[in-house]
Amino acid sequence: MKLRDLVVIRLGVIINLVIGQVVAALLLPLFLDAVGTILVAALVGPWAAITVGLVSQVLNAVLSGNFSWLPFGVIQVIIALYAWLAARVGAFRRPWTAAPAGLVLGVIAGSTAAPIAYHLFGGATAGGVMAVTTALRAVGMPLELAVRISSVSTDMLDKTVAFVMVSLILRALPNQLRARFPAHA
Amino acid sequence: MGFDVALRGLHFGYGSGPDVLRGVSLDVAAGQVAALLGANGVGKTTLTRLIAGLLRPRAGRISVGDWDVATKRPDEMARRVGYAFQHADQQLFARTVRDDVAFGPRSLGLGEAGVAGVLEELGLSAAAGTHPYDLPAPVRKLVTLAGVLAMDPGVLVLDEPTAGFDLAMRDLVVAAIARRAARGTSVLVVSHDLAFVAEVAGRVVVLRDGLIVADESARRLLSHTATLRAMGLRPPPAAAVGLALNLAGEPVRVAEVVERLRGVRWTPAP
Amino acid sequence: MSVIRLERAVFRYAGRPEPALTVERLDVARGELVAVTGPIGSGCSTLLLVASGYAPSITGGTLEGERRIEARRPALVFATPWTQLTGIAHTVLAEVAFGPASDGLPREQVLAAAHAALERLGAHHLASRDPALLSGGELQRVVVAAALAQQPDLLVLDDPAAELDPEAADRLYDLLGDLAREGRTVLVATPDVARAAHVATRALVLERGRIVADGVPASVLSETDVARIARAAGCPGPLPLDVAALVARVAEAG
Amino acid sequence: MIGYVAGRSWLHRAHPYTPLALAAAVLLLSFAFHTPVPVWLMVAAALIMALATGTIREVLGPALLLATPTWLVLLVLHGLLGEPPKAPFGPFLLSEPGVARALVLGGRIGAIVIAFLAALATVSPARLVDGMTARGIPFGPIFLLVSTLTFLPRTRERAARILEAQQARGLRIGGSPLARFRALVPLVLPLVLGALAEVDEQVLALETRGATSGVRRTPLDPPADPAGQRVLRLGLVVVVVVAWAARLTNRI
Repeated sequence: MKLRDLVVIRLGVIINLVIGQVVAALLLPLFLDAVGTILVAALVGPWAAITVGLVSQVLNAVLSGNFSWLPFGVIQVIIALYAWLAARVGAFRRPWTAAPAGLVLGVIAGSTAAPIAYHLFGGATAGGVMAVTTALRAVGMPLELAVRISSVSTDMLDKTVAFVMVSLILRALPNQLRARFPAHA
Repeated sequence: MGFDVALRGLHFGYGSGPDVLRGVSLDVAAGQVAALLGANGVGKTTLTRLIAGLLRPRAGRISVGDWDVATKRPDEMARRVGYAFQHADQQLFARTVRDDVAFGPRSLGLGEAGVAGVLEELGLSAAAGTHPYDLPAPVRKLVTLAGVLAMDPGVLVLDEPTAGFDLAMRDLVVAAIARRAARGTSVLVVSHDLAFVAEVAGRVVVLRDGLIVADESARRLLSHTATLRAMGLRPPPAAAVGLALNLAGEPVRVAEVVERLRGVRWTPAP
Repeated sequence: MSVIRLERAVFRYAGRPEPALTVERLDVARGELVAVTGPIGSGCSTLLLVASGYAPSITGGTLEGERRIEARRPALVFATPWTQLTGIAHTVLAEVAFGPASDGLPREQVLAAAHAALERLGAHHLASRDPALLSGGELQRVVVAAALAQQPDLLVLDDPAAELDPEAADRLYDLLGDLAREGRTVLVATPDVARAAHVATRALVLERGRIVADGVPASVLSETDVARIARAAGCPGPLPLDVAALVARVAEAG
Repeated sequence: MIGYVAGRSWLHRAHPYTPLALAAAVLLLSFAFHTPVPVWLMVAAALIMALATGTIREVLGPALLLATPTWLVLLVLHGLLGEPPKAPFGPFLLSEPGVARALVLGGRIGAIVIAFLAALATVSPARLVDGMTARGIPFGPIFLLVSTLTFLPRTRERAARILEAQQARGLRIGGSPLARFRALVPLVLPLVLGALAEVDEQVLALETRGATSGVRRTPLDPPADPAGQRVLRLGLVVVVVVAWAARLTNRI
């Protein structure tokens, strides 16, 4: 792997880890913890993006102390590959093409996360998702379905916004930077 | 139009740490340009962030005109206090210089009428359609100053506004500040660049150990070698020429020294 | 024997058709301390990167013409020290030692080089500090020490005193003078013409990507406050650049 | 994050790989077991590890903070709302299989969190870098794992500065949901564009200092790795492999 790719991967991981701070300041019901992965997929390619995703997952565990969430790393791989394909077909060229592409990723990522959350964690995962799951279960929905619905619905909004953000970032790139990422140009 | 800025008995510290500022009182009147000096880490930037309402003091009061800063959100303060950050080039995001400079006025609902004039004033007209990140870092910093000036604030607070600038860019900043001060804007600059301070400020305030230890006319302080040396500083070049040649009236600005050198005979270069 | 030779060199950044730098000919000899000056955006930084061999290999873009560099891995220092940390060092000592350690030198030599470099920057008291917690000024000295620890033949600095207070900036420029006298070749770009002129053995002035003046600082530089005073007061050129030089030129007070 | 806590315990002095291997073994074994007793034996093992490192006080607080919300949700989802048969427990009717499942899931999380917090508390990042370097781990993986963490505080600081700068340009943080979504743009874009603009300088800094020299980097203070610890780590690998083999063949 080239030195430049390593530095861009580090940048992607740092964006994944820091953007939550901005989201929290705005009190938005989002994670946006894959914006760096999606961006690097579009700028560099699938391998770099997968690395961003997996390193983010490990460092998230190191920072939070919660290593039990490591199995969700597989979602990061899916996001990286999907975002790379989306970039190849030009989904990021406009915000309104990026939004539906992100929505579809939300369904895919949420559907993948649901069985992990159900089988490995019995539905007890991250804050917002967990609250929705509990509410649905309390009104009598079977647990497996409750986990799936809460997981998919939160991911749909999150990934839609993430894709729109990446589309805006790519559109805002200055010429000199754009020219430095042939995969994107 | 401008506002008097008044700080009264300010105490401030970060987190549960000790006080960084230990009772600072300071007035900057409308139309006055004051420079804030002091060693690195002495709390100059902290003081400026308090005035912009970005930090809240532990004790004391700050007023800008008839506003009590404690009662205003930072985005409300932006209507009166234009604050230029030291590493300001980190705040740019629009695709053209013109758009980025217009962000402040647009947020405040002021319209974009002033943008072109400010770009012209800072020599940025030719770059108006350029992406900010395609410009060298010092020019990006000038762009952020333009963004502040375009909001037409009655108070300007500038943190190291000329760091990394060449003389031509410094001249632009000096002229822009002077023009606003003449219209009544009160200005507080933090700077290590004493040549810039000499050109722009009428008054110099020195901060040490969380207290104001000197508050004098720029002319006095900048031509006082011993005081400056105690801060690790030297008189700026123009003042140094004045001192070396014993020129009358403690000149500290280039134009003042040139005035007093009229009639001097020069030897040819060696 | 020149350390750097450029001939009919034209450099373009990717995504920008017009050349960022055009050099008919440039020779820099061993032991020279060259101040590279010019209006912001005139290509000084680009010249440093081309002359040290890192453009286009790292920065992208294209270079036409001849270039020869007789120096082993030139060292670079920028105005923004936080971009120059490796991030894998948890102490200043380890940060400074990164260069020699990367060459696989024996541990004793690596540590000796790092200690010596910190000593020269007057930064030895920082050795056990965490680089992530340093102020801009402290960091700037650490970054210069890290460059020195590699004992480079060619040292290239782009506005290296941007984060320093005036006293520390003076000391840094004095150190550059010492390094040149030891036989290292130093290129420094800066808007602070007065400081650079004080120690440089040679100055280049760039405008729009071309070298428009090349010679001893006193004869080619004129963008200092003192020179402005002298010019406005009718002093014939070449203009004095600092206070002592101006005083020496005054034959008789008016 | 509790991070490194200085100390003189055996695990503090051990090669950094050893505490990490112990924590990894706890993680892999916890997922291998699926009945309450062995899972809670893993919790006990993690607690013993934390006790042995002398960091139990620093570890337990954050561990409970992480695990308790999950435990409560598990109790509600599986205990109160779980499948019959149900048995009375105080004023509540709790599902018997649900409680068993909650104990497994909750125990796993407890064991993993305690073991890794204890490992992180004993492994000094600087020693880990030296240990990996001495083992000949290439620059890339070390760089990605370590430099990302050391760059994080500066980037967080920068994000906070951007927030302030845009407020000082009149951006309101708050208001309607739509306004808050829109405010993402002036806050996120400068952070990303600024970081991208620094990539070339970062690459240059690493390149000029020989990051890609291809030579094995000299560790400044390589930690000792006695034979006993290498045997211990090998033993852990064997135990994990055996446990998973048993699990996959339905023997446990």
